[in-house]
Amino acid sequence: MEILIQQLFNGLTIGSVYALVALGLTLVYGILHIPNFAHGALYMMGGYITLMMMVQYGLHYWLAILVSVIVVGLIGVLMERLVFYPLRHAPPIHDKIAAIGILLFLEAFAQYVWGADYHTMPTPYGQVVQLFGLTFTMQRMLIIIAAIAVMVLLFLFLKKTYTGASIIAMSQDRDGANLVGINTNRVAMLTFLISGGLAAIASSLAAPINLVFPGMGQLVILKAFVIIILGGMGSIPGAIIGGYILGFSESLGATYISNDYKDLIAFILLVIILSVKPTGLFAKGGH
Amino acid sequence: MEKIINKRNIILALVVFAIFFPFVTQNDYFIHIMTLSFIWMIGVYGLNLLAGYTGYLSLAHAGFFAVGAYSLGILTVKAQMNFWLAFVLALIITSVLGFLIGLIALRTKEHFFAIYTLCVGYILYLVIDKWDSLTEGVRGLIGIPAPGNIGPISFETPLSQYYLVLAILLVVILIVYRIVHSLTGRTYIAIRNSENLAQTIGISTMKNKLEAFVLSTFFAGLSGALYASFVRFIGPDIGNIVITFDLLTYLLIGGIGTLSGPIVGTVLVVWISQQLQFLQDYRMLIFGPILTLLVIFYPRGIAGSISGWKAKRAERKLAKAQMDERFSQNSISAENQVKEG
Amino acid sequence: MFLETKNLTKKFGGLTAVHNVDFTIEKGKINAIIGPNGAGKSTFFNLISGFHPPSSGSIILKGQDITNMPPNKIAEMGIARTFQTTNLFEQSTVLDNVVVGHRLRTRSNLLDAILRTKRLRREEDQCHEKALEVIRFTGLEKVAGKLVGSLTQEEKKRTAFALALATEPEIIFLDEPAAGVNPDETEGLAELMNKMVDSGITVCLIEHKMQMIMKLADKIMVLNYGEKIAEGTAEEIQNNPAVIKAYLGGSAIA
Amino acid sequence: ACNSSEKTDTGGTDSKAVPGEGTINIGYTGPLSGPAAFYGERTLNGVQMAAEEINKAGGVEVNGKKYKLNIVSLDDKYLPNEAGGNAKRLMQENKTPIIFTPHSGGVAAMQVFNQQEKFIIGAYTSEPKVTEGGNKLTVRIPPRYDGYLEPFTNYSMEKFGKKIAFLPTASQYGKDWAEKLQPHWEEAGGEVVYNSSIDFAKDTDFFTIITNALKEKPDVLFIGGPSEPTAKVAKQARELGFKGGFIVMDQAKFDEMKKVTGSYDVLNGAIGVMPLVNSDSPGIPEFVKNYRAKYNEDPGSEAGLNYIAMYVFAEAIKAAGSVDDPEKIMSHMQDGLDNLPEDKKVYVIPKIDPNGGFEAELIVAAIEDGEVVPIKAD
Amino acid sequence: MLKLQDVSVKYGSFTAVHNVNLEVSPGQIVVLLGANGAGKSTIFKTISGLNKASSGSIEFEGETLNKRSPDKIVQSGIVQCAEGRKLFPSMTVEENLKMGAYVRRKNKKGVKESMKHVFDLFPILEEKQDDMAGQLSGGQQQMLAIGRALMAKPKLMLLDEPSIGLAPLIVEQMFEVIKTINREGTTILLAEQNANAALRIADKGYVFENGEVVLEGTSEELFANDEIKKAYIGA
Ligand SMILES: Nc1ncnc2c1ncn2[C@@H]1O[C@H](COP(=O)(O)OP(=O)(O)OP(=O)(O)O)[C@@H](O)[C@H]1O
Ligand SMILES: Nc1ncnc2c1ncn2[C@@H]1O[C@H](COP(=O)(O)OP(=O)(O)OP(=O)(O)O)[C@@H](O)[C@H]1O
Ligand SMILES: CC(C)C[C@H](N)C(=O)O
Ligand SMILES: [Mg+2]
Ligand SMILES: [Mg+2]
Repeated sequence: MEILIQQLFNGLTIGSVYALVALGLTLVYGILHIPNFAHGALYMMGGYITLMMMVQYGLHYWLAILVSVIVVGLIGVLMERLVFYPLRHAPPIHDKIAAIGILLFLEAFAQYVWGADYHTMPTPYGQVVQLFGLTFTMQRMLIIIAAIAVMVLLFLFLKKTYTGASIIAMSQDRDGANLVGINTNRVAMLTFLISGGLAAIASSLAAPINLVFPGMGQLVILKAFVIIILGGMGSIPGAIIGGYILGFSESLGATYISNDYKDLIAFILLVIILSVKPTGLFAKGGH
Repeated sequence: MEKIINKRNIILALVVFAIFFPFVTQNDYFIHIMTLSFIWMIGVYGLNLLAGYTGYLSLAHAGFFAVGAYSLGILTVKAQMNFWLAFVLALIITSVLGFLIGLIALRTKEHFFAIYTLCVGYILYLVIDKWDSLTEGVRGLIGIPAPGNIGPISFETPLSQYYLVLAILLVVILIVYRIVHSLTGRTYIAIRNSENLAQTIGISTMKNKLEAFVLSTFFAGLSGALYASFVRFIGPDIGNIVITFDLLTYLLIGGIGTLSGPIVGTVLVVWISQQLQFLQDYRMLIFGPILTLLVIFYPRGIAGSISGWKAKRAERKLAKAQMDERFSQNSISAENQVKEG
Repeated sequence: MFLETKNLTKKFGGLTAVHNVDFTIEKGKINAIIGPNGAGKSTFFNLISGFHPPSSGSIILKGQDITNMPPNKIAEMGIARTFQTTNLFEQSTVLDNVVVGHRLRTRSNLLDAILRTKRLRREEDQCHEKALEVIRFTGLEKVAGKLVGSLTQEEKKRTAFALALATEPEIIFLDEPAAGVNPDETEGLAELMNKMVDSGITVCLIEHKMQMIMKLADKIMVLNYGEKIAEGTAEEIQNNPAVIKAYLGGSAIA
Repeated sequence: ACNSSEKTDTGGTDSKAVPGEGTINIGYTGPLSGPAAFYGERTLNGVQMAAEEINKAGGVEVNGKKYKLNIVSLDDKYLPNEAGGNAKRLMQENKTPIIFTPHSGGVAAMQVFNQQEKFIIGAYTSEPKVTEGGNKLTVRIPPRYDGYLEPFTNYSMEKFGKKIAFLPTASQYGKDWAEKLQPHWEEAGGEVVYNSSIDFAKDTDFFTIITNALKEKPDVLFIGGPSEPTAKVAKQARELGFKGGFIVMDQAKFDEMKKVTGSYDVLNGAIGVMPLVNSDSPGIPEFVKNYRAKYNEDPGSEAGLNYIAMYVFAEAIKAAGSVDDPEKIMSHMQDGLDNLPEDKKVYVIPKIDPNGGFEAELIVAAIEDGEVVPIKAD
Repeated sequence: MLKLQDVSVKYGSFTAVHNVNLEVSPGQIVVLLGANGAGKSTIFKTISGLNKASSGSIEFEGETLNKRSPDKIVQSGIVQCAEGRKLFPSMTVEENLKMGAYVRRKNKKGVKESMKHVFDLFPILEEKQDDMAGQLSGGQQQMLAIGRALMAKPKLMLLDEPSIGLAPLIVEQMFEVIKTINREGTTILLAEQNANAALRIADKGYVFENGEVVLEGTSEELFANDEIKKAYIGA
């Protein structure tokens, strides 16, 4: 029983990180209609920038995260301007390859600047809390709470504000959005800004429980793809629920099925779901 | 007519060049790289048939490549089977697996198909990685034999392997050429253009997609089996998604949906990345942007751009030559039905 | 009875788009379906051509039940259709669009392609012949070499006809063939439909252009909210109060 | 195409050719980009540093002629086929008699042709198969780790108890270790209560698996892999309330782990290899000082072992009296070990076995009360 | 109000619109007639900023629009109801209408009023307000598209073939609606194939052929023109 609860907590922690990453990915998917393979690299950049801000410039954790969100968001914007915007009329395969090019570049860049080795991100929330024989570290609680807060804010933003709705509108018809007076370029940039920011938040929250290194994005990106497919691509609730499904299936799968094959569990789950429902769990209506 | 002769000449010249290449360079390393390139090309043709002509982007191809390679490796190393028997079996295994996976995967479309196959590829990779007792896991399979003799011809030396792979590649190209220029090819292209419409004009899309998918995995498996017998060591990493991305890069840079794209792209990218070796750890710093820029500025790939340019010229000419005149002579040829290079 | 639907019903969630429709199509005639927007006309077509499985009811072609056949089988049975929004292979030429139209009448397979068998070559010629034939039939000779993407609306409609005809159908379903086409050209399309009937093909069309329908159709069915509210000749329909109320409005023919 | 007759100096040590002097090209192929790059770089650093020192000291004198060492390094992204291609290229363009590589896949790929094309593989891998397949031109650089089993088991069992949980890295190396440790531990009367592995390239969070391992109430945890994630595992085990000891497999280094945990306190009760900087082999002080000056970090065994291997090869070349006959060089490897100057002995390697494996002395250490203390490994 | 001078538009090397001059005065309904492919939609897209004119100038209320981005053009009061509708298929009818008022989003009350106005014009939209736009029938979508354009309270509304695919009854209503909108103060530029109905409500018309204006005049003049009668009104 204790184990079950501890593992549910673990699943919640990791699911929160997945959900944040998947959200950023799904937002961009909605606008671009391509899976942004470079999203993992943004996640990685987020980790490094937060780390650098803390270690080199001595900023406080939260301040460092803020800087990181802005910088990575801007990298996202730059990516949109320099690469995806020129490719907006190209067939979808092209964006994928271009994204791979960016991914290769950013990873090499991180390695060039910060070296290829592992770094540790310090956190002011290192305390361990023992409750009812369960272990909660402050950082892990923080991950869960912060992730949920970010997601609620994002949801409100998209649903309740015109600017948010313009992101959704544009994801459905770019010309249409243009015709009602939405500045589509600005919305595209905004989306990338948010997407990059989400990646930076996710990695800054998660890095203290893992490590910062050039390949860290690869840990989450493939899973993020599983999630957005699971949730129906472009679907925001889908990304969140998918993130938690994956988090739980990993922690519970590792406990009750097999640790070695726990990655396989998630992927097989996906294959089964897609076999039954070829457009994902939360695919929206329309034809 | 003139155009066809030209095209033939170019292809002939390329073949002749490929045949004499080893004598020209005398450089073992070039021959090695070239042989590897040929092997990749076979896989790229497989991908092209599916992604380029049928419109289904599979990201599982490294997985099938690995299945081909591992089937050959396991059958020869562990089961001590005769090389060519194992080779044929490896192709059959890959194709059957492709058939089974295609049956499910092809129910999904577009990006779902891409990501679905991404996951399938990852599962194949994980299975190879984790199933130690069969695949030796991360340790990899060591000591895969070179292709066995065919009659008096042996394939022990790099040079003979070069020619073996070249011959197989030429057959693959011929097959792809014929498919693309047949009713079957038109059918695939129709599916790529609009699946709904293809169905209403009576095309069994599932059957055709599956056919293309299996053929495509067959080529991936062929490529993998050749790879295993050429490098003679394989590890699970050959099934990694990175390899799929590599193949895709070759295809896209060369020109997706074109016949010469796989050749052009593979040679070019392999060559560029070898040239960038001197940059060592930072070569991706250059290669990444090059890749992105090429995609932006040559969206149809090299071959696609060239044929696009030619098509434009031809169109202008055509506009002058009265279309209806030709029509009355019943001679609209299917010449530029397939946009290709 | 050539083709008939019995109690055909289609539900989308809570909405019944087509409701218990019995309709018979007579061979060699021009049959029309009209009705307000959202009445379920296109859905009705989608059911017959196998694009949506009906919720209940059946579709019978020459005595054979084709209700749950996949679209490609239905096409093989001799039913062709066009779409409301022109749906063509935009990146190919007219000729290439039309050539594949005959694919369903050919047997050559992958192996034939790889080995370039006689059968393949014969069938390729056959497809080509067919394509030229229907291109001539639809009057597209002049644009046969152009990319479909660069055609005018009317030419696209004709191309869609040609493609459908290349499948050698016995009956052809046309979803708003004259939408977005000016009156002058509409005439031409009407002529073309008459020509099809003359050559033995049964036509069934959806159209909002009453002038054209009334002149053309031998038999008209009116749908409203998924239900059949009237059926008959042009004259009967024009004077049917229910139809006038639901659809035609005051100045019956605009 | 590139001109093959010209010497392409692909990075590495610059060696201005002085008249009357020759150059020996030494090849290196390893992961210099991608996830394993940090590992590749550290192995390359060792080779590189040795070569520079040798050059500074006048080079390698063979039959009265002085030769400078020139390291030609190529990136293989940790892929066997790339390693094979690189080796062909190194042979073709640089005529390298020795090619270093730090992974078993690359070694295996090169063994397909290294005897025909005649070059020695400087194999920095612990995969036993590379020296057991009868390849005559392969030198295995890192030590066999089975010697650790005894002291590690004794120490941990005595201090903490008989129940152990296995949580090593999912690499082959980790698995091999686990396979060897398990029978040893059980023979000594212990029990393996949990046996799994962590894939550092795929796992985002280790809490899950550690929770599962600790559920079995082990006294000792067997952990290992690259130092930093291994340290994370140790730290999180402590967070989850683990009070027992650690057996740390030799890939991870205490000093590097400390950078992650902040202090040695977390690692109290851990036993593993002596950090290179803390070891008292004769060559250490000098090596550590120079390495720090050059790379601004403490050297680990990857650097140290490759460093010493480069020296041994240089000595073997001298002893063989040939710069381009790998077979001859190979047959003088023992001389190379014997002639190694005392102050270069970062590790003490008395012998090379007949299959080409270095037989190094093992030095073991434990963490007690926040300090590294040496442990006798007899 | 709107003035096009010598406007040409190219797609690649193909000139779709050639030296077009056109003028719309406040309060007018002006109709563009022309066969398929004559260039009507191209003109509309160019006015809206979705295409760029390769030469010539477009002026609206005395200011040039050539360099303005589409969203700025909407802000200055020109809203297009495009061919192909360009709705947001996975948004509800209500959300679509709301997005139509994007440029007036600050004025919450005004948006509500406009919404009511649109529902009055098209009761079916109110009935379907919670349905996804993509699930509407063709005709319903067309109504939604017009409704959405109205939400912006444009000074000048561009309607590209609004009657396409509509039932006669609805077409009739549609033209009524257009008249109403116009009476309420919106200037209208309309592209139509249905010349008969269009000229009936229009003040002025231009006839396009192959990207050029071949004829222009008041509705009466055009009605009286035999050529027009033959080509666009039908015998
Ligand atoms: N795939 C679908 N899912 C849900 N509802 C649908 C779907 N397709 C159509 N509908 C609904 O079914 C009804 C009938 O639509 P249909 O397209 O058949 O109308 P129609 O008679 O062709 O109209 P129009 O003349 O405007 O084209 C409409 O209310 C439409 O919203
Ligand atoms: N994106 C495009 N690329 C190339 N050519 C185009 C493009 N859009 C339109 N054209 C061409 O420009 C010409 C004018 O087209 P346009 O759509 O403006 O005509 P239209 O008068 O609106 O016709 P319709 O009545 O069919 O809507 C046509 O020949 C068309 O083929
Ligand atoms: C730690 C090293 C000695 C092992 C090395 N990583 C290998 O490839 O086997
Ligand atoms: Mg319809
Ligand atoms: Mg138009």
